[in-house]
Amino acid sequence: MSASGPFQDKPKIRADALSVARGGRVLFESLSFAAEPGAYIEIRGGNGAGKTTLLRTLAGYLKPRGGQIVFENAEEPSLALHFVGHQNGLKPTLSVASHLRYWAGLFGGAINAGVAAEKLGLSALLERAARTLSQGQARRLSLSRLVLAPRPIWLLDEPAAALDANGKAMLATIIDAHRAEGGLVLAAVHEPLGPTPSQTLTVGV
Amino acid sequence: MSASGPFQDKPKIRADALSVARGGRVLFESLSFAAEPGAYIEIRGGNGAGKTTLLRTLAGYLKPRGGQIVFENAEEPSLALHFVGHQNGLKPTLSVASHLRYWAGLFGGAINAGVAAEKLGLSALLERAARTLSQGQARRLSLSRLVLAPRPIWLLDEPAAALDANGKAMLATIIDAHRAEGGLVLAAVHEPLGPTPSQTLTVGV
Amino acid sequence: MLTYLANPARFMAFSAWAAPIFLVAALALLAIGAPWGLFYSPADYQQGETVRIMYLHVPTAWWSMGIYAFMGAASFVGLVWRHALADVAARAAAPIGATFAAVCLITGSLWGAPTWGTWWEWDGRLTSMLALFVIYLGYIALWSAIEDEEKAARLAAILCLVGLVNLPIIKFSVDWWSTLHQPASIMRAGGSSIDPSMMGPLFAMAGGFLCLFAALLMMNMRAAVFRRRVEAARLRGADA
Amino acid sequence: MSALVATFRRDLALMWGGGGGALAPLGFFLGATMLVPLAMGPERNLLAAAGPPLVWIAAALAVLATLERLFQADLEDGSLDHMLLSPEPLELIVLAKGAALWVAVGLPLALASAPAAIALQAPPELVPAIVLSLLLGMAAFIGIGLVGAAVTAGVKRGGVLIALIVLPFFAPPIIFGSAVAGGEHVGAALSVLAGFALAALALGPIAAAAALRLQAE
Amino acid sequence: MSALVATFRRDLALMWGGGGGALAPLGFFLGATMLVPLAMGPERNLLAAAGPPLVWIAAALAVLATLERLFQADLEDGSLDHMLLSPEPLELIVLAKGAALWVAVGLPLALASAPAAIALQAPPELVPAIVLSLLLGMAAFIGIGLVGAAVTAGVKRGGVLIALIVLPFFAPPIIFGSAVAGGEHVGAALSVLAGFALAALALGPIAAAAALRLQAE
Ligand code: HEM
Ligand SMILES: Nc1ncnc2c1ncn2[C@@H]1O[C@H](COP(=O)(O)OP(=O)(O)OP(=O)(O)O)[C@@H](O)[C@H]1O
Ligand SMILES: Nc1ncnc2c1ncn2[C@@H]1O[C@H](COP(=O)(O)OP(=O)(O)OP(=O)(O)O)[C@@H](O)[C@H]1O
Ligand SMILES: [Mg+2]
Ligand SMILES: [Mg+2]
Repeated sequence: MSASGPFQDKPKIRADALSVARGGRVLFESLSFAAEPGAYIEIRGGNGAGKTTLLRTLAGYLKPRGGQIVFENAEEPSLALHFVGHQNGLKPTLSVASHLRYWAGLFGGAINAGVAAEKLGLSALLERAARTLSQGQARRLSLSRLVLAPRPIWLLDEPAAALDANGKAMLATIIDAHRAEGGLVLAAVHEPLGPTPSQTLTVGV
Repeated sequence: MSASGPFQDKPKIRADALSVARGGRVLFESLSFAAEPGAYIEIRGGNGAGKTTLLRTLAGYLKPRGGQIVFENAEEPSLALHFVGHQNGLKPTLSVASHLRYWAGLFGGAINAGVAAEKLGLSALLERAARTLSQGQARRLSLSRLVLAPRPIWLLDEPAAALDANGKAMLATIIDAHRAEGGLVLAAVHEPLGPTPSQTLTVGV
Repeated sequence: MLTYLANPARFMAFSAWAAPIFLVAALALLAIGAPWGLFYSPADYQQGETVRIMYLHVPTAWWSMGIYAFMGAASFVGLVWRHALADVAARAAAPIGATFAAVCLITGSLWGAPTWGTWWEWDGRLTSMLALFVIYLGYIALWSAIEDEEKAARLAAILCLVGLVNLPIIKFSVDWWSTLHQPASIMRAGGSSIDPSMMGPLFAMAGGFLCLFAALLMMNMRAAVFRRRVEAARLRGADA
Repeated sequence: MSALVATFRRDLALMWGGGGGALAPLGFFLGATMLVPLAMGPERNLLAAAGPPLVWIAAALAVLATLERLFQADLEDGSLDHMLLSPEPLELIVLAKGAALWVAVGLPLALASAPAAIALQAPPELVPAIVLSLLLGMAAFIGIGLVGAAVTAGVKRGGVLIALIVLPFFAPPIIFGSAVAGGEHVGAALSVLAGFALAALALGPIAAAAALRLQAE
Repeated sequence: MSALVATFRRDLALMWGGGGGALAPLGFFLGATMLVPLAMGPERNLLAAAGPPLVWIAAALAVLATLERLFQADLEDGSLDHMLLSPEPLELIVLAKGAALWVAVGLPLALASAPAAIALQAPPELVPAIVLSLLLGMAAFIGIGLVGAAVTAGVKRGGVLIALIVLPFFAPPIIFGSAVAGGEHVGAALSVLAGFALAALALGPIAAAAALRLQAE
């Protein structure tokens, strides 16, 4: 599903013979793949297989043990991507609205924070402190970063964790919209998210 | 699926016209149910519906706004139950084995810690610090409390979160074994866990 | 009386007219006491005119301690009988008590500058008053740090009660301590050596400050009750 | 009973294993006492007169620094939920945590006060009394600190708030402890300190447990 | 630029909103300075000689108490991951966090040093210089503290470890700052302090950012 959209440079990711290790133990070796604009790649693997490690390596937080990661059409990879990890990155005392404001500033977000809240069903919660959010509401807030500041590459680690059926549908919608605009999505999942993957990577043995 | 087992007193829970509120807002009212030994009750509801609130109220952490919770055949309800919440309750620097040892002491656990680790597929990780566990491995460790110290009532909040297919199967196995012994299980879930529920409660509007 | 007022509705009805009355009484007593003390009472034979600070200093010292005792009682009621109005009362009293303590400290050190030749002396009394002030600050800070009001009320009540136990201990230990090293201070005017002609204005001022406390307390409490009502209405509106 | 032993052992492991082991509070304490002569300048007499009692302040602040996360971490990560389901009463579990803190931090600190006091020009014959006074004082600080830590467990960045709450309560032990360090009324001050420690350890866990039960909400 | 403004505003909101607002560091500071005379006894002359420089120690320890969670919380909750994806360099984001800390904690503390210095028997004519010296000193402490906080962010209960790392670097500002409080070489000491503050604010964020990049692993 390659498409035209606002990401004019249309970045791609390519991994060549990637191998990663944690705590001295090799998790996987010689993983290669190429992600084109509009692609949605699902990363599968059992608990502890290395899905999170792979995503954090792609995001640049971890150094690979071997092989290489190439970003095409992205001058500064860290500015071309969003990373949604297991941790939501919320401050318990701050309100939903102030998280949105902060992220808009931090990532140079262009879109109205209200729209982002809307797309994830948070509009009624804008003034609530993050501390008082339910698990699924907190996850939605974390996902709202994707919509808040348009970036072409999304690295998502179990993005649907704690979401209800409605939340999963919203997530599928924004992923589809993102692909339609030429963005690309890599998501580690245990169960299919909804959108048809263009490729499935399985890590671990 | 009522059954005979080691929980000789066979506790039951009954809720009468329960109503709970958070932050001054009523989440649900006049919820009534009765859980018999061997029952498995699934609690459903959207994000923010009040599943966690209900479970924490049953566990005694929160006071209900109205109605009452009756434990039958359980002198001290807090000693008859296990609560597995969204948080895993792990200390990053301590090893898996030392968590098991601590819980065995804290809950007066009777079963060998090695068996508990075995049942959740953690045997290879006993010496690893909790900090180095993957999300699913950490969840398995948290669930191992259920096996470690036999208690008749299990209150589980999205217990399958972050588990892979294999982990979910292990969870279904221990739930079935628990029911066969006359224990009872209440679990908040977004997707069916596997075991056939004896009842489904839906909270929220 | 107290059980009667424990009902929020009755409290609101009562305080609606009682608060202004106490305020007027306070202003009247202060209006009598202040000029009496400032212009018509004798200057101290030794301290001269500065002794007049006493009329501000001593009543605030008394009531800053009295208010803490009041908060302790209210906290106990709030904790044991889960009475919301008692929590509100304890919280409403704290900033007033802290202000009284601050006024006592400030007037005391203004007084100390000419009489002792220093702004501050680590005397037992001064030290325990400073400790009381810090305890007030801690109590207020705890309240404002916890958003859930019900939880904040009970946690602050626990702290307040522990502080109640501690206050006499501080006072006793500080006294013991400053007798160890006798300070070179000249705390001349002891309670008994006060000239009878100073008693009148002093008691007028003390009564005035007590009425002021009562009035401010009720006004603070009314504001808190109104705020809670608005909050409740807002939540009900959000549900609908 | 074994719940208390398990709690004690776990907390000890957490405190010795986590942040540089037993070296860390020791380093803080020695560091803080090192700052005193730096601030006061090298005058020997001044230091001899003013220094030794400051050992007690350094010790109080060292304990303070360990208090913030004592219950906050348990609340955030869900461990507190587990403690509430133990057959042992929460009061005793809290006491077990306090005991672990005393062993992990109080004990090394009291021992380190010997070289610190000497560095601050305390007369050597007073050193045993100073160490003993700190052993008692640490217990009093911890008993009080449990309450402060429990009351502020739900507060983010409660570190400074806890200081505000706890420091006025630290005053009495400091007064009597510094009397020991100053060499005055040593015997009487020590027995008063012992009384404080007992009272703080008896009442502290009760108030702290009451507060923690509320925090689980 | 707006990433820096956003960071500054957020951190300010976190610090003023979380733990009792600006009252808390103020209370800590006043509490700590109150302990000093308690420990030294009320002797006027001793206090006048030894007291004022201790304002600086109390201030240093107050800053220290706020440092532990500065980056640790960001690391634990995943916020650090986000900061690394900002168009602004991490160095400047760290500097923005430091600036927020200075405004939220340094500024009120420097102002509170006026009454504290008086309570510790500093001569009133020195008070403005003491306040000014602390304004500079707070900047220096924060610049240094950023590094300590960043290096220990991954360490549980790093509070005491951070003290160990940071206190030796606090020594030079404390020496010059106490000279101001003691009334010696005021002008020269102030300009040295200003130099320290500048250097710490220039180098601190660079070292801290380097450490934080490693913490994200
Ligand atoms: C900051 C400095 C001061 C503080 C914190 C302070 C504190 C107090 C306190 C707490 C009391 C009430 C004691 C009681 O009733 O048990 C009190 C009473 C009193 N103070 Fe002060 N004081 C200060 C300075 C002074 C000075 C400089 C003088 C005069 C030389 C003074 C003269 C008095 C008198 C005459 C009383 C009433 C006597 C009595 O009721 O025993 N105070 N002060
Ligand atoms: N401390 C609090 N103050 C105010 N509101 C709260 C508080 N805690 C939870 N809530 C609100 O109460 C509602 C119920 O929360 P709860 O955590 O029980 O939901 P849940 O059904 O478990 O949702 P999820 O599926 O997302 O876990 C939510 O709307 C939440 O925002
Ligand atoms: N810091 C570390 N030191 C040692 N081993 C680590 C460390 N971090 C992770 N590991 C191990 O590396 C492996 C991969 O972890 P990772 O988090 O990538 O798994 P995952 O595929 O995301 O699993 P999950 O589905 O449970 O989230 C796991 O076995 C984990 O225990
Ligand atoms: Mg993972
Ligand atoms: Mg939930």
